[in-house]
Amino acid sequence: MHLTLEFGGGLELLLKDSVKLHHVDVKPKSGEDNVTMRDLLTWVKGNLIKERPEMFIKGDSVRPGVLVLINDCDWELCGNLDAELEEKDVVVFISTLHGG
Amino acid sequence: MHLTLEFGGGLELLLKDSVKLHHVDVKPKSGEDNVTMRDLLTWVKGNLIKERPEMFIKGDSVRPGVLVLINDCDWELCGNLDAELEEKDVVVFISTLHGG
Amino acid sequence: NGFSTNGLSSDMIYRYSRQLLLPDFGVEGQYKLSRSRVLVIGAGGLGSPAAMYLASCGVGCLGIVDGDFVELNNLHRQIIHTESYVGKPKVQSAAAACRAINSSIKVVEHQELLHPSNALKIVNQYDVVVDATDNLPSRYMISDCCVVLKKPLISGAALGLEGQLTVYNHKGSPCYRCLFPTPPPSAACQRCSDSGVLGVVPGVIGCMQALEAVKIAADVGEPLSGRMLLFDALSARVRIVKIRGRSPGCTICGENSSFTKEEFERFDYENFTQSPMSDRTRPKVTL
Amino acid sequence: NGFSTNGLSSDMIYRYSRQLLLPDFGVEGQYKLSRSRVLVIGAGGLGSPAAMYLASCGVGCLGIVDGDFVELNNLHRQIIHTESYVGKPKVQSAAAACRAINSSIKVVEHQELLHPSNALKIVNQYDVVVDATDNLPSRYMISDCCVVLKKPLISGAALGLEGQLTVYNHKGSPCYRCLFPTPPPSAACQRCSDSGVLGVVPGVIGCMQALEAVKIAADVGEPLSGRMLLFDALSARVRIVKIRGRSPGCTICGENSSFTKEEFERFDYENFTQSPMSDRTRPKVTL
Ligand SMILES: [Zn+2]
Ligand SMILES: [Zn+2]
Repeated sequence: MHLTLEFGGGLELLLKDSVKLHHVDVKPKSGEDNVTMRDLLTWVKGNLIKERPEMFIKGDSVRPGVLVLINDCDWELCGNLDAELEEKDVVVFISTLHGG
Repeated sequence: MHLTLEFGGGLELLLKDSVKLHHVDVKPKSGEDNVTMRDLLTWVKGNLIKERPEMFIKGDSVRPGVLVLINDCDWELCGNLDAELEEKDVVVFISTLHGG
Repeated sequence: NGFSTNGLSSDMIYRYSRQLLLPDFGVEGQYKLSRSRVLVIGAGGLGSPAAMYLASCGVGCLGIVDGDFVELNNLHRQIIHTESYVGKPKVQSAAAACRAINSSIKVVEHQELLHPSNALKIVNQYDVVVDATDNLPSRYMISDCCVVLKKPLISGAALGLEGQLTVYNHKGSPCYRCLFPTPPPSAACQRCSDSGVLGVVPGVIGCMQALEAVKIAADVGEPLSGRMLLFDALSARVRIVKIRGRSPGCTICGENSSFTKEEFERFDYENFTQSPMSDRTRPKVTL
Repeated sequence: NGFSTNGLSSDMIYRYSRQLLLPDFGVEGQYKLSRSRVLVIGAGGLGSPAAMYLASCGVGCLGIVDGDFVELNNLHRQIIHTESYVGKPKVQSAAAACRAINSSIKVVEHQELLHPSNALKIVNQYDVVVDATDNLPSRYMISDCCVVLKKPLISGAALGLEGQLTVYNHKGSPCYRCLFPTPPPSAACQRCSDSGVLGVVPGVIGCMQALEAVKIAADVGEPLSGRMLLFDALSARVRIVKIRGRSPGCTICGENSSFTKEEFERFDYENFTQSPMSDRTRPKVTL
């Protein structure tokens, strides 16, 4: 499944070369048809996060202060960890900013 | 064919109640399969423009100073009048602004 | 200087004529704006353009809260302050700039750090609140305060080369706690003073905060409630995303919330976020 | 005040420390910015924030061109001017504001209407040009001038409750004539003075113009070349669209163009657009 992942608000610093935009191919777990957000988080942690994973993941979800958007919509409105992804979906992980 | 049309930069003043956003259903001409931008301009002129059509159309195209965007892309890059529209396309007509 | 029947004086009609010409704003918008009271919390990078535009376009009463003093290394982004105000209170500097632009509005100086002990009294004097602060505990405190006092909150943030903007607690939109019930780890709480910010990035967000405040005060257009604007300056990209609505289970704004003014005044936001409200440390830049 | 090996003085290191901290900008970005010369054409609604942010963030030389005088009905959006400058030249007022923010940069006053007869001489002194004018003939003239002199052009516009922004003539992007080879009918050429504008709308666009100028001057990020930002303030929506590249057949920037400096100086832009460059009419607002 081809997905576009984007990291912002400083989360990109956890990735190789601080690259924000990633075009990736994520396969469903064996025996399953779909990729859920739960699967994607595991995949991102294993394949993209290069340092300080605790700044991205806490427990089985993202750490507090991170917004997750599926196709420009808050994942709380699409099922959170159980949201099923579709081909060409765009998933954004963004850390909230506090500066001014 | 369901299309979303948007008018801006003052062009909305030519439409009923100055509404910018329109969800419309445009049918191909009889005997044809596709709707082209040429067909859409004719349809817009006949169905949406309420006053001063010369501020929208000149000859068989839009008047000078109007940008046309198909799915956020300049129609000059998609075939101009011959561009073939697809279901759920978003077409924006926007007049260039000069103020400051 | 007499007021005509539409509630605008002849001076106002001349000064704001370009806004009165707008069908979607017009006399009614200007009149509502002239009766509105807007509070800008923070006279820094976001507050500079926000306060200047709110003053220039004609809000009736503009309040500015800040307890800091102008420093030279603020001036690369805080355009409301001039070099001659370095060392002086930011509120005094900002208010002077706003009065110089528009002497016909009321500008109120709150020269103090906003804190649970004074926030209710100050915020209650205004109709619309602009959060232009630079730290996490203040963001939780201001959101909670706006929930308790039922005020719309225009929240902007900028850091590095990115900015964010949304309207909390307005027309069914969430409060800050609905979105972020648990504070992030303090290692994730970077500030402009630690991590830097390109000067004009808070400029863009601060202008947009003023715009949203004007729209709410004048009751025109669709505010950014339930939506969040994400701005990436380096790539020149903007996303406007749909965010959750008010959470029924929110401890502050939810249906069963029992959060009171008294609890607000006692709440320790610095302890809750493990992060300080006032930032007086000076980072060394060694090159 | 000595300069260190990186080309920045200790004063600059302190003043711009928040920008030097940015990995994507840093010392190199600040150094390039400090060596750059940026021209802002028009000290009005767009030029106000653009000039202030360019001054504050540290361009080396900031030029401002305008032949107009400050009027009270400018002040609802032109935040660079204070009431005390009403009746005085806009350039003088704007330059004073920029110097008050940052006395360490060079600010050049061009107190004249930009015209084909003086444009080449003025524009040629700068590296980056910001079009912050308010009329169609000036937009064609400035674009043609930037093509002839090979300067990147950051073009912003605002009217009513909308704004537009793009970068012309830079990295393969089109010139104004590539997009608009034929001028619109003059009935389509509304101005802020005719149709009105909400004060903070040019504020948002002017800030973004400053940002694009900084990015080009410091050579960081992706400029808005070949893309156009469309801003709708009322609905709080932003579109960033892909536009055509440079047109090979363009009469000005195209492959076979023979447009010379001499032709530029003789070109009658007001006749070409059927629209005046200077706007001294005062619309009556009757309520
Ligand atoms: Zn809540
Ligand atoms: Zn061209």
